[in-house]
Amino acid sequence: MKTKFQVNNGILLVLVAALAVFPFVSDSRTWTILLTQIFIFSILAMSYDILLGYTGIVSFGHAMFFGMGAYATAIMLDHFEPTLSVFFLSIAVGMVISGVISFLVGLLTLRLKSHFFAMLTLAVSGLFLVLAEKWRTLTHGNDGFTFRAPEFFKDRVMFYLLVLACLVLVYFLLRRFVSSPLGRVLIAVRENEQRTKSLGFQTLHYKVIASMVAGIVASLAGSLYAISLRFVNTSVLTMDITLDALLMTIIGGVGTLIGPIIGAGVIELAQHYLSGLAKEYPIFERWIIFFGIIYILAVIFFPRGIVGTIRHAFWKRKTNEPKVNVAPKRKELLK
Amino acid sequence: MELIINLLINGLATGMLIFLLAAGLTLIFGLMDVLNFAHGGLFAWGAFSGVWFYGLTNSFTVAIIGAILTGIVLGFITEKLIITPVYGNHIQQILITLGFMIVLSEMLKVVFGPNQIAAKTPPLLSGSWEIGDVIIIKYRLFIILVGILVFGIFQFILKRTKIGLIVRAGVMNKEMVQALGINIKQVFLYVFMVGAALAALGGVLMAPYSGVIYAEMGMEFAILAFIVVVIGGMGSFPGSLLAAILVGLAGSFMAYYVPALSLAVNMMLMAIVLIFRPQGLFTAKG
Amino acid sequence: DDTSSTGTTKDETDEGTTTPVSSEVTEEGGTIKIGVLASLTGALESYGKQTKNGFELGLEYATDGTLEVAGKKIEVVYEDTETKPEVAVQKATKLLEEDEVDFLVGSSSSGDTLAVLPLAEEYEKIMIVEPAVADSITGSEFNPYIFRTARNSSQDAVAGAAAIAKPGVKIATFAPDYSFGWDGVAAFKAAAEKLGAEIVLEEYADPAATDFTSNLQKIIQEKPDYLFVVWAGANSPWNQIADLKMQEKGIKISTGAPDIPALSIMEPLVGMEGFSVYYHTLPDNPINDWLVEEHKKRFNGEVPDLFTPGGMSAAISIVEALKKSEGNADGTELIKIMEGMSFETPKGTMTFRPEDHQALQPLYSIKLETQEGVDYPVPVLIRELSPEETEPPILNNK
Amino acid sequence: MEPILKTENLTIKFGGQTAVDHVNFTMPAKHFKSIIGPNGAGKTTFFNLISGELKPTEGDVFFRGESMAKYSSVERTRKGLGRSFQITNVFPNLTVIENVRLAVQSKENIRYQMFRHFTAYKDLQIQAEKLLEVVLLSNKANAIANQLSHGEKRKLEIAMLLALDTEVLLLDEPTAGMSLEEVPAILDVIKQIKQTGDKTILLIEHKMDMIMDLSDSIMVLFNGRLLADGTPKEIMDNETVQNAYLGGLYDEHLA
Amino acid sequence: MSILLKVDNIHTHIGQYHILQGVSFEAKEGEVSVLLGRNGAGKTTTLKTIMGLTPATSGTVTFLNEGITKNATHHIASNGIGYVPEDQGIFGALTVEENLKVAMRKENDAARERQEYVLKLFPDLKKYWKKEGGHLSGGQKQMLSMARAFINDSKLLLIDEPSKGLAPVVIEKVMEAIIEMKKQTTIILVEQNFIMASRIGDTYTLIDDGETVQSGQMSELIQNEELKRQYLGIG
Ligand SMILES: Nc1ncnc2c1ncn2[C@@H]1O[C@H](COP(=O)(O)OP(=O)(O)OP(=O)(O)O)[C@@H](O)[C@H]1O
Ligand SMILES: Nc1ncnc2c1ncn2[C@@H]1O[C@H](COP(=O)(O)OP(=O)(O)OP(=O)(O)O)[C@@H](O)[C@H]1O
Ligand SMILES: [Mg+2]
Ligand SMILES: [Mg+2]
Repeated sequence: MKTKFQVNNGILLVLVAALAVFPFVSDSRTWTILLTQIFIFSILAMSYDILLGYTGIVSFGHAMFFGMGAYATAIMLDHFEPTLSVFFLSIAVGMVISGVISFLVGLLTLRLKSHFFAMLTLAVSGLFLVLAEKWRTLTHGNDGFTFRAPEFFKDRVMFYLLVLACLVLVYFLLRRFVSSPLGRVLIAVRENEQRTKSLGFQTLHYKVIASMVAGIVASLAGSLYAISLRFVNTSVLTMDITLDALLMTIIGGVGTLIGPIIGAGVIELAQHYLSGLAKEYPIFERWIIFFGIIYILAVIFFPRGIVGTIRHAFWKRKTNEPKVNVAPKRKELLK
Repeated sequence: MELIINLLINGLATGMLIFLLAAGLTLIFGLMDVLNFAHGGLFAWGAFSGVWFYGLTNSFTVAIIGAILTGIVLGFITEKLIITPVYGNHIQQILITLGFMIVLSEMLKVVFGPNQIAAKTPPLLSGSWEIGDVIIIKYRLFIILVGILVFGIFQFILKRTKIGLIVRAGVMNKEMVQALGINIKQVFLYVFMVGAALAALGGVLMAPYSGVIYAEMGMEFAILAFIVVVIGGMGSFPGSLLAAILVGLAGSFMAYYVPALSLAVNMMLMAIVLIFRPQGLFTAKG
Repeated sequence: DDTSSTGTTKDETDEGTTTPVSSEVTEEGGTIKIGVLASLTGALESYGKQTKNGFELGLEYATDGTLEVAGKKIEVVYEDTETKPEVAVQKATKLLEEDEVDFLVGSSSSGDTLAVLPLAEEYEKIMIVEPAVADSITGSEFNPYIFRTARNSSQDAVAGAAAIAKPGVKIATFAPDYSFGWDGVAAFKAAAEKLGAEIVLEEYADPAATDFTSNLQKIIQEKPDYLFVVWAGANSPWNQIADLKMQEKGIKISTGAPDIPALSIMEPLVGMEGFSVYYHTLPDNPINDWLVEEHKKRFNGEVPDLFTPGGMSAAISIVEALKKSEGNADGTELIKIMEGMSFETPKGTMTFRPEDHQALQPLYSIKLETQEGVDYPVPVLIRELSPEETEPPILNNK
Repeated sequence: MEPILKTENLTIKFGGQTAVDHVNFTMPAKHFKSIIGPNGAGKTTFFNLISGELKPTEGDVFFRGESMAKYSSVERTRKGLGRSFQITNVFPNLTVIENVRLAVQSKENIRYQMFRHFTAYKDLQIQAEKLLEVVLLSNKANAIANQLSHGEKRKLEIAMLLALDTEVLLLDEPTAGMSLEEVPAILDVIKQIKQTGDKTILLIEHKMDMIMDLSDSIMVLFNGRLLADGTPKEIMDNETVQNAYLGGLYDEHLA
Repeated sequence: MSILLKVDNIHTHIGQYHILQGVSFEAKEGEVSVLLGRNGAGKTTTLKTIMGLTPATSGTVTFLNEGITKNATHHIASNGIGYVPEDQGIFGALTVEENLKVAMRKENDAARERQEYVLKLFPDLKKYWKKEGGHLSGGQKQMLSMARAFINDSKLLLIDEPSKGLAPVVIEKVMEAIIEMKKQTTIILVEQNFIMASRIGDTYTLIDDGETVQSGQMSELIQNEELKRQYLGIG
């Protein structure tokens, strides 16, 4: 057990180290930016995994928190000096707002059953989108606005490293979170909420906690996203963002935490390469079709998501000796 | 007074139209519990193929039949290829149907070109009557009639036959239904095809309503349809009808009296309904 | 195994030696690289393609088919923004970093464009905005590297007002309930009131709504002389305007003529007077004639559409600027040259206004008419609105 | 002595049907009482009312003299009212040991700890393993719960209840579907608990021999009403019980 | 008497688990064959394999002289095999009436008659005709599940632990019913309640660890204390 754990962590550390030195060995800014983008969406997708994978909640309104982070950072940097401290403050502000809102929304909505809950979150985030659209003095509506990023991020490598650090930090924190006793209860809620209650766990609390954690992490992703663009508009609050997070999580494997990171990578890279192919081969002009086909194939070949399917295969291999009716052989005992 | 009547009629007509959009989803999502995000794609294909048939034959009847056939064929393909492997698994359903949705709407562009296309109202149904200050748009009356017809037919089928029961039982416990001697796979296939046909019908009827069709229309209206099915109470035709009319009327009256909130009206309606009736307006019965 | 692999390498090197020959030739004078950002997929796909086609033709026209200026070869890289700001930024950075482009051009959506603006400044490269219309691009979000060949919302509005506003005329407006609509109406209102008209009602509707009759009903009750519609997006109110017999009730409709696919759904509005940014029969000049002819030749008989001339103008402006700078693509140098620069386009003479780098340009007052052999209502010229007439306010407070 | 559990006029109506009808009963601490009654008599519903799964239309439940009306099922469990379910109700995709460990975790009151790894709580694992041994399920510790056979699930259900270690145990037909040879083992478990003497047990069963063997007293529910409450002997001699509940089967078996 | 169903050395895998490892027995027409064995022995899996729910990987199931090993479940069922699963398989959101309606294959007089009979047997069902299946008591669910299998004229009924959760008096009724049904159909019964099994069973098959250990006449088993002690823990 322990050694496997250490091996896994070892691989992770090597990977992170490789990613950290990457911008210094490669001078491809495109890659730096693409990776930054992947990291940001990884954070978002991991936050979604807390909901979907660990607590069994399908939310169609997750973009709401991403948007709050993005707007908090964008508005504060626009209104105050674009310094690092304002930036960090804005992240904190976004997280606090997201935490409070996800708390309130959670209390209001989490009593509902699956589909009804999902649609209610869609409604609430839809209302936030309208609010952002209408509150133009603050948000500039659909057109959005640009702002200055802290001088420090002029060098995109710095920003890349910051985002990578956030990703690693969030990953380890969330991993600890889901494998804590509280995380176990979240899984229990996912499996059988009513039974969790009768074991004496106040499931609503757990669901609210999960949605707050998810909301807060999503807000961080939003703040980073805003900085990466130095621009924000209402698109950060749209269903598209939620769907992206959802798809990344599912493709990578729900309830795996590392899966969403891989999912984010796969989706962003597939998009990148497919749209690149469009320029070379006319048949890829409609590359979006191939993108759709990837989703379909993913379900067929990786029904549990990439990580989930691989893990399952390993587990199967490990336990592959034909299982004889696990109970001890009565016949033999008696003889 | 005339004003109120106008708002009422138009709200009702819009509601009926929305009901037609949502009817297919009531079967597929409400009854079969399949989160079919490709529904909008089926709907858009109905609209495009209908307009194409109309252009070809100049007959709206042929257009409607053509659209329905398109829906049936696409429904067959969708169920066999996309849905069969993922029954009962919402997460996989989301991914695979979203993928298929992308394919469907891009294929529309391949087949019909990327531009929006004008959808003409058939002469017989175009124009409007004016009675005093009350304006009745003919096509809307037609929509109301079709809506009532579809509602009636499906109420009849679901009330008088076991099919609704079998589907709901199949969703709850597929093995047991099979053990009762019912080929549930086939039942699901047929119901899905009917749902797809209804989606296509919604599409072709929608086209002259707004006068234009475009590849992205599917997703836009699919969300509306999901809203209606959910606040109607999952799988209930009366529920969907009521919810759709509510959405139509709310839209119509809000746009007149509180225009500032009309962007938010659907979402507010849904939030209010779900907070006060967390199971939706109706529950599916028969 | 071994031999065959060396064999292939040899082949490759053989081929490799032939290609550089030609590239050496071009490298003598260096190259100018231009990155064009456009929505080549998604809802705005057709706009993106118009820009792309126009830009290609524009380069050819401006360089007489040599694709060279001041001895330098021009290379263009097109990138799809997918109408997503983050993709736009990603692609723009790729263009600036990897392709090392000297100019950016784009894009089809205002959001994408706004997101890319700061990059132009950061990299000190000229960006020609085409065809995004948001006022803020040359207004609050302006930076000196931004030049816009596209007309902006205010110009549209001024043109719209010029077409109908007169003292004593009562006008109601109808627009989608988001920035584009609000900006459009605000600008229109200012322009129309300046011309003495009275705005009696401003109606906004959910652009995704299925039903607009409530809004239209309200307008009918207000009994205006004109209804001015600011609209974009596929879903549109035209059918319902006709169904409610607004024109029969004496309310004249006016709006901007869109691109040809969208014109085809405006059948119900035949007879309406409004304005146009471009329709291929409206301008009368040799460049436009060339454009129409070449376009038809190349794209099996299709005529250029709304944003094709824009793409072309963007290309021409770049070539003209480079001619003046003798091939110097340095951003800061070019700003000086381009501020106030006039150049000929399919729409006649455009001039980059020095204050905010917005190209002043003619727009057209038109009437929609049915025409034999054309299956959509055609914008017919009433009169050309001169660049001075449609000059928008300066909004970048610089 | 104050009864540990008491109901006053406990009533619940489902539509027109009164499933539990003004039931007054008291339960001394450390007592073993069985509930019998025909199918649909309201036994499970009675449990649901005590455990808080359902809210009464009338009447109240008192635990150690305190009204339970304002407490949810969660809070009642924590206060010491634990229950098992008639229809097997476990976490289907978790392993057997995880199922039990969750229950142990609840007992140990480890609820909102989110910064330590769960494996750091070795004690939980050890306790869970012990419990599986008790219910004869150790060999299936790492099986996924929904792969268990019916009888095995029943054992898991019992293990989870025991894990909660509540003062009152509400057992709803714990041995239904359990094989003949294993019933005695489970019986032993229950007996042991009874002998340790610090638990109050309320058992619903239809297996009369088992009831006779274990109970200090038996109460009979009929159409939601409390028909009788007395010693096993009294109840067995009650004529209504014999005719309407036992039929001939019981006698024959004894014979 | 002819052999209605023959199960010959079936092996069944679920996932990678090898659950059944050689189960064989026969059910003669008009008889009640009882499957016995401890928890997890494979009784339920045997029934599911017959129903085609967990098809056998090897071995054969023959019904009416026709191999049905690989047939689809609904075919097997419509050939005339009824099934009462151990978890009852009630459609929770459907009413009692609807549960029965879904099950009724042909709505003819014979079916209605059988329905009448079943409702007389379990008057509770009549009483709660419009109640949702999920709201029934445990025993009522068991009754409904049996009623559902009884209302079709099946040639063979597979009944998995019908007595569990039933009041003693109802168990008696169920026994009577099964004896009554025996006149028309053949029955394979899984039962832990040995009193019941011994009273209504004609033959028995003992399963342990996924294998048939022994089969024979019920009367023999009743006398064979050794066997009972070894495998059933009684006697
Ligand atoms: N949620 C509910 N809604 C409606 N009726 C219910 C509900 N729960 C139980 N009932 C009804 O209440 C009555 C009592 O049910 P309960 O489950 O308490 O019976 P029981 O005594 O446990 O029977 P069994 O021995 O069969 O388990 C039954 O008639 C049942 O149909
Ligand atoms: N889906 C499954 N996956 C893996 N193993 C399973 C599955 N279903 C059953 N088993 C195993 O197969 C064995 C036989 O199960 P089965 O349900 O047939 O037993 P049974 O004889 O009916 O027992 P009971 O008397 O408890 O109902 C058990 O050990 C069980 O754990
Ligand atoms: Mg019960
Ligand atoms: Mg079993």
